[in-house]
Amino acid sequence: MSDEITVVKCGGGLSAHRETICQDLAAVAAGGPVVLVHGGAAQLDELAAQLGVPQRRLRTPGGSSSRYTDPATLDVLLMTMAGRVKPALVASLSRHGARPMGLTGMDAGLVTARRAGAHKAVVDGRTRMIRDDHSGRIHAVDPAPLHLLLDAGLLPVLSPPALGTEGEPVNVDADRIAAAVAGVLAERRPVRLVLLTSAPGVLRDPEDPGSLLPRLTVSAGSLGEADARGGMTAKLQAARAALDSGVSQVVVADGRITHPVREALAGAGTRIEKAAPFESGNV
Amino acid sequence: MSDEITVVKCGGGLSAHRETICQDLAAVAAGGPVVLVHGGAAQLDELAAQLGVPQRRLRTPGGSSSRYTDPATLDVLLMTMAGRVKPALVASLSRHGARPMGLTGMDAGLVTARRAGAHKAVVDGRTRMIRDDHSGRIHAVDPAPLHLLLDAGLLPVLSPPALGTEGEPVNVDADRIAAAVAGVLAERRPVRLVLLTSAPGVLRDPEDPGSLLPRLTVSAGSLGEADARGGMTAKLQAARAALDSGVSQVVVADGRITHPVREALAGAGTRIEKAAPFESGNV
Amino acid sequence: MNVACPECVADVKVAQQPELNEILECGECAGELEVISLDPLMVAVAPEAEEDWGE
Amino acid sequence: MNVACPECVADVKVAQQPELNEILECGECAGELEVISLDPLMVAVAPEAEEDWGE
Ligand SMILES: [Zn+2]
Ligand SMILES: [Zn+2]
Repeated sequence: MSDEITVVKCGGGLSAHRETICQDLAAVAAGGPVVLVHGGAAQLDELAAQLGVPQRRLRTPGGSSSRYTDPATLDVLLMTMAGRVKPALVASLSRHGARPMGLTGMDAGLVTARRAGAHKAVVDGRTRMIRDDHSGRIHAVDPAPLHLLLDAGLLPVLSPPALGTEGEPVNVDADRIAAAVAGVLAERRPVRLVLLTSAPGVLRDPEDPGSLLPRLTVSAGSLGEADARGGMTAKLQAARAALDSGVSQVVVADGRITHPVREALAGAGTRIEKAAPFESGNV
Repeated sequence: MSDEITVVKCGGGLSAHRETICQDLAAVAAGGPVVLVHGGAAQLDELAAQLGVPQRRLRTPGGSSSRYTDPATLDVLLMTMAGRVKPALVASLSRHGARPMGLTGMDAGLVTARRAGAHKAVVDGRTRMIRDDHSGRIHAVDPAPLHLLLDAGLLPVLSPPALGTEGEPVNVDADRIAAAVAGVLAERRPVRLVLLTSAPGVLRDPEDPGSLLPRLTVSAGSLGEADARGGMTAKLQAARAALDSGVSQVVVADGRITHPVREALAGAGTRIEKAAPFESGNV
Repeated sequence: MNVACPECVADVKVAQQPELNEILECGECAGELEVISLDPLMVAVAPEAEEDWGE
Repeated sequence: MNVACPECVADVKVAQQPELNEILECGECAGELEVISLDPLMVAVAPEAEEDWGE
């Protein structure tokens, strides 16, 4: 058994590959501690459509865009993450011999968050004051319950939401949960982070699967030479945060292959590295 | 801190009293280990109606009636239990100072079940072979993960489904989960079981709240003098199973009052007792 | 509508709209038959239930 | 449709169908106003956002 903890993030877009991912995770978990963090944006949209809950985006003055997590969407998010995506992962991991334990960030106050305060954003083309958005930023991750479960041979299966300061659910980004979890676990033990995606890794040109970057150097002011758009930007920011917290290895890799985690650890995908201080010209 | 574990079962019908129940549970949990087991039948029916999933009953040749847990209903059950009822309990318990951890019976293989085999049942007035019913009977409860969480000061919040022998979710009765959990925990430590209900306790006449039985003696062949119908029969069978497993105290009590758990432990409701062998005439 | 009992070959009467997996009883041999196909209508001897699964 | 700016009392033009919590800008003093009631239409000076919550 290795002492090194492997944290794997798996997005909802990879649900078609759940069985192979879980089989691979169970194999890795047989050799050392594993934490799985999952999202489920595609499944959230699907359930919201089934229930007739409109999904809207918020665009902030800062230019970023995020899901408008109003109370109805928060309900759909909980049902999706805790009631659909997670049980399917727990069942699959169990069938492959692992001992998974499904958690949201709320459980045991594992992931705490500060909910967004009243802020201005553009919704459906109009600027509005937003007061009922249940999304926010990670405040802290408590590593104690995770170490407890890992030491008992369990495989935590973690997802949003986090627990807000008023004891309410708060939607936070799953990539950031993965990075924050890897970061706090790294305070005590060596940790590697694998971010599974629906591409071969980070591409120089998103349209060209052949433009895979085997290595990518990020710094405080730059996400390197990747043409990072949309979801990949968030992933690379999370990767950088994990490296800053002492995570020893961060890989963005393909979740659609037969042994996605073991291949990523063996060199597939894109290894993210921190610029050495003297290299970082554009901080 | 007491060494005695308090297992509390709370049905979905008590959702209007969630805050007072959780406040009381948190107070009890501050003094000793607590496990909460919950159902959510009413919430399941509500979500099934929202999603247009018809709910049917199975009537077996043996005369009993149960929810027809077809695949669509199992999906609704998971979303209800893990995605709606449990997060609301976890959030409320957190607000009241407890450290809850939400679990289904699938997590860590906590509650394993044997799924019903092909069997005949009457559905909508017609006798049919049923092969797609995802309900079953509890096979075993693993006390180890529960002791692990309790020893760490956490409050497990447990619900159906259980984990089937093929690694699939299986719907089992929440009262029976509570009884089985109390039973296996009692192998190592003293355990008391409180079954919260929407009545003052067990009534001699269900129409007359004044007919509360302060004590009720059950035996292998009899559920005593209670006019037990519907849900109460299942509760009393669970109570009897818990007593048979060495649980020291079983109370059926009112979940609608201000301190439901503490009052139940102080003598409110109906205390269920096992007939001494010489008393049990109708075994 | 009728169907032949696979056990005793007697005619078994079928309701207007049979359902898949519905159980019919043969009036002749009292055997239990399961509807295993609707179009064409086919029945087979119903398997024994493993046990009473009601709780 | 117009509404008076609570800061400078200038007339502020409102879209055909204003929404609750919508932000309007006063052409006169450039202040940001929030629609706090639709019927009757009422606006108030919009609070400062605590910070940019985009990630
Ligand atoms: Zn016949
Ligand atoms: Zn003005």
